[in-house]
Amino acid sequence: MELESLYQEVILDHYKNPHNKGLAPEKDIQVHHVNPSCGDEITLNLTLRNGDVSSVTWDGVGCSISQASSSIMSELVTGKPVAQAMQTLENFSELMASKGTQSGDEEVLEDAVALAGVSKFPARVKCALLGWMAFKDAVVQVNGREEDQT
Amino acid sequence: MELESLYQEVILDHYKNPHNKGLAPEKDIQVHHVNPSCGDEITLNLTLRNGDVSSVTWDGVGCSISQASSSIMSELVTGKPVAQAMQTLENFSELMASKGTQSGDEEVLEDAVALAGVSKFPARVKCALLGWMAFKDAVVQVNGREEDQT
Amino acid sequence: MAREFDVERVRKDFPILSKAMRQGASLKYLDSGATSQKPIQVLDAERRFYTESNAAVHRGSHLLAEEASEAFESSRQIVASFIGAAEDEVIFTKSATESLNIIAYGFGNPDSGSLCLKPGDKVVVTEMEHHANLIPWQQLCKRTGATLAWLSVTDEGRLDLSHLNEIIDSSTKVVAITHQSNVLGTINPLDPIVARAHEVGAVVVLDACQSVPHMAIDVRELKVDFLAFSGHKALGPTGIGILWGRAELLDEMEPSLFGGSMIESVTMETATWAKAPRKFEAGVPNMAQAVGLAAAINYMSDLGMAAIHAHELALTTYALDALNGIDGLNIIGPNSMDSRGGTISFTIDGIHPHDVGQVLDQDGIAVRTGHHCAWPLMRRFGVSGTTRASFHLYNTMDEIDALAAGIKSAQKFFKVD
Amino acid sequence: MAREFDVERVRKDFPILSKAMRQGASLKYLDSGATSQKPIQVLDAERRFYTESNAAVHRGSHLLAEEASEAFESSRQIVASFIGAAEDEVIFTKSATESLNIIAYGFGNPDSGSLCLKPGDKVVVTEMEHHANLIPWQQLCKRTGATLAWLSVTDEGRLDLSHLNEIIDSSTKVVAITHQSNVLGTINPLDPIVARAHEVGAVVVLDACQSVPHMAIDVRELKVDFLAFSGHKALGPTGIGILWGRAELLDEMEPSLFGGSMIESVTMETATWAKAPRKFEAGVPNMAQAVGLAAAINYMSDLGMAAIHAHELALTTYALDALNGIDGLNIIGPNSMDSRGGTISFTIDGIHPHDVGQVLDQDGIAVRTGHHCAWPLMRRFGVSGTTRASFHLYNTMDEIDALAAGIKSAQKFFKVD
Ligand SMILES: Cc1ncc(COP(=O)(O)O)c(C=O)c1O
Ligand SMILES: Cc1ncc(COP(=O)(O)O)c(C=O)c1O
Repeated sequence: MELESLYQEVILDHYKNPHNKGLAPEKDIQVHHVNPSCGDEITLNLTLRNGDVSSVTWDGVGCSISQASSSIMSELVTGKPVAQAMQTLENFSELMASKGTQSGDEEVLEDAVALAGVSKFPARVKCALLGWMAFKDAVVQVNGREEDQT
Repeated sequence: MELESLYQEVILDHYKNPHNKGLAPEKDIQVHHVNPSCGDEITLNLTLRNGDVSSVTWDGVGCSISQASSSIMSELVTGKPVAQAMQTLENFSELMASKGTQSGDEEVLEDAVALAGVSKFPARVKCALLGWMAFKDAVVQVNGREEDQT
Repeated sequence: MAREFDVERVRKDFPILSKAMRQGASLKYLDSGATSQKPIQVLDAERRFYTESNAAVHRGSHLLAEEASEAFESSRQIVASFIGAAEDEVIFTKSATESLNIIAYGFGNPDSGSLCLKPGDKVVVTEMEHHANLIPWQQLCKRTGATLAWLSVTDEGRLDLSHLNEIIDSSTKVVAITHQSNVLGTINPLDPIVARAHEVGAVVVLDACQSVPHMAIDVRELKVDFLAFSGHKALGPTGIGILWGRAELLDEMEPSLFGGSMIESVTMETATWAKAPRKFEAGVPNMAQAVGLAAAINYMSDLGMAAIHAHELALTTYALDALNGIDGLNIIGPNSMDSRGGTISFTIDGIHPHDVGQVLDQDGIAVRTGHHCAWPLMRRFGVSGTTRASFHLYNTMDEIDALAAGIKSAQKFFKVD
Repeated sequence: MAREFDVERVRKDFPILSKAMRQGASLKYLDSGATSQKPIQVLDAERRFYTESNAAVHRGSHLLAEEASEAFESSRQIVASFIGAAEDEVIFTKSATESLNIIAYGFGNPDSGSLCLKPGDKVVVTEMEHHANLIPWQQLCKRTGATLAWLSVTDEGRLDLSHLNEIIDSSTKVVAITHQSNVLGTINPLDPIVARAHEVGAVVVLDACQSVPHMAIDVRELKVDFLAFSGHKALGPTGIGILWGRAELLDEMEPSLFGGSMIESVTMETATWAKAPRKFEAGVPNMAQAVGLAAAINYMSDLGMAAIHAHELALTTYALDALNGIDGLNIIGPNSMDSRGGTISFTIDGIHPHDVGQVLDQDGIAVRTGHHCAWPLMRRFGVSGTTRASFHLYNTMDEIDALAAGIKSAQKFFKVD
């Protein structure tokens, strides 16, 4: 049944027990993103250290897909060099755009491959991307700031 | 052939030799009307005396129907009591709205019954009415002015 | 002359209702609040226009132009008599959204004479407005320096009228209000609001998107001054809306779209306008859609608006009952049949509306989830969105049973039952 | 991959072409400049949308909403690649008229940043503009205190570029110009005008109503900044138009229609906008019409725009020849095939255009008469109106023969031969 392929156990687990949810007080930057078509929102705090993602915490309201995806994302990128985290994001975006034709590289995407089924439902893709886009925006803003200082 | 029923000889005669065309210098009022959908225009000078239409002269550009109709109108109303002229106008408007179902009262409308065929062509009705509506407007304005003075 | 309302016969006129959904499930279309489905009569009328009479209206002396103009103008007549208006008061727009924006622009144009707002003037809306009847007024206030105020919404999803006379005060020039909420289903009490507005000399703009398709409407009886609705929610084509206004107001109000067919005279430097409705219909109009909307109205009129309304009330009664029987389901909006229409919003404890919608979709049940273009109302109720079921003349009790069953299986799937 | 252009095969796709006119005459439709006829493929695409995928786009998580969104957005893609644009630069409006008005409103909104005009700024148009590309700019100038100037038209119906550099000067912010005149058939020389406009930092708005349906267009090659056209003149449905703008400009420009789907966030007091194209598409859009327009574009692309253009040029060559052979007929506009399209205006000595049109109509020949929404151009040529024959891909040499014969019988009937 398609429903189980969309809502895999690992998604429901992350939904019930989201990781890194709750905003850490220290941060390099805070971003706020909304999904205008459904009203879902995310606030994300990012800290970088020596070119690594040292902490991603987030809070917000959203459906199981957006919550689970944000939780998985926060786990995946934390501790990674920024460039590698951005590459992971690229891979995930590609998977989401695949309209069900890809299953995702588990080496890179780990738990996020469980979201592969989302790509068959165009209306849900933006749910899965909400947290990732917030992360991307946060990185771009921090980097932009650093460039301003040089 | 329908064309001859639309363009009766009397219409073509009035078109070639329009009556009262050329504006008389003396007038109670001058009005200018346009037909926005085709660009036809008429300027009309009206003089009333003792409640009678004493002179209607006009100038302008337009198709055979609008030119002939203005010519016929100017002949029909001149010399009549205003109330009677307005009644003639009513009759003519009704004929134009009849979508080809009426032939017009020749006692009242005289040459204007030749325009009966126009009522079958909705796009041409406004051509036939251009001069008449200018006359009506002129009468209303003169009367309005007189009321202002009392 | 309304016959017995035969929903099964009605359904046969809507080809899409026999579409096979995911995994072969039958379609249970409960999203008419977003857009309605179209009977074959509407599709045929549009096609007939294109294959028999298509030409630019009011612009040619040839037979096709004559027939097209006749089709277009008689569509106007059909709309006018459907809402109790004079023909020249009915303007074809592209949507209710455009209709409402036209009015808001009119009230911001200095050439609209006494209609034009100025600093100190007030526009009153409500907390339950669709964005289309809120943002144009925000923008108007921004342009003119007028103030925006609003009637708030009670916990039951009704307008709070306890401060009506303070909120609609002598500085109020416009009261813009929805007839029926597209989220709550609430039908607003127009009489006291219109009376108060007129007492202070304000005009009343009615957003009738959710009422015109479902009940008999007479603009003179409602005593409002402007009214807007969309064709696509009323069994008509997409790409058409109606703006109705009282003749005197349309006369005074400046147009906001400029171009062909709306003019009286034009030079390189200036232009003057034709009379309404032309003044507000610049360009070659949406002729086929006007014809299609007229066919939709004829379709509804043939069935009888009273019969349609009764059918929808019966559905709503049944649905409220069914939904109230589900633990963990919260109705957002009136939970009784008093002054409400066939739109029901709800939340399910522990499941996000998106996820509810997804599970229902699996069974061919089409509902809408999210903020329904009424974001401030969501905040009022402290929710990020709702699931909304909305009915039209083709819906059945069976579909409501399917909805209730679908919600229960969502609860099971997400383990919140 | 254009095959031989087979007009008889093309005509079979247009049901209206076999309509019986007055007294059984066959239809000779020479009024495509006003609106084009529609191939059955367009009507079928619209119907298929309604019977298989109709739902409000971008607003539901159900299958129909998904399919409707897919149909709508892939239509946008088809339009974009047809004119060489990026997808997000293509906005669905109701008509070219609306498209042009949206741009003019954008340039009058203080929130549009550097785009907003101020006193001392200049807008340049031409003397041959359709009212839709003239009055919005008049109104913009009125609102902002900017000045309107224009390029005049020569006796041959060409733009007079001899004062180009004075007319488009450093104060010029917008140059709004038609690609092909809807009256004269003149195709305007864009290169020098665009070059001059960009030299002084002005944006170029192209009214492509009469070019997009008839020749291959690439917005990047034309180097213009905005472009507008209507679906109904391009074999598409009524009620749809296109606004294209360069991404950076759409980004900067404020929208003018406010409501659902165009927002990012909304409170009772304020709202922020989504990115283009959404920002400019408030409300449930004209979905079926977008799908129909895409089908029209596919239809033309399949035949090949080059083949269509060649066919129309052949018709025009033939028609100019036939009309020039009639005594007392005066062509208004270019009387050679140099830079002109398939629209020919003319007057007949001693017969008013309305009367010419009426006689032609009697034989099933549909032309347009009057000022063609270009009143200032009529004044320029000292005429109250013209008779206009305009061609599209379905026209034939036989129809042009019929036109010439019809004109001669009009001269006979009115005794001016
Ligand atoms: C050159 C030109 N510009 C603008 C328009 C306006 O197009 P529409 O009436 O479809 O908005 C037209 C057609 O009427 C036209 O020919
Ligand atoms: C109450 C209400 N007002 C306005 C609108 C806007 O209608 P449209 O999107 O058709 O312009 C809608 C529907 O979306 C609505 O439900």
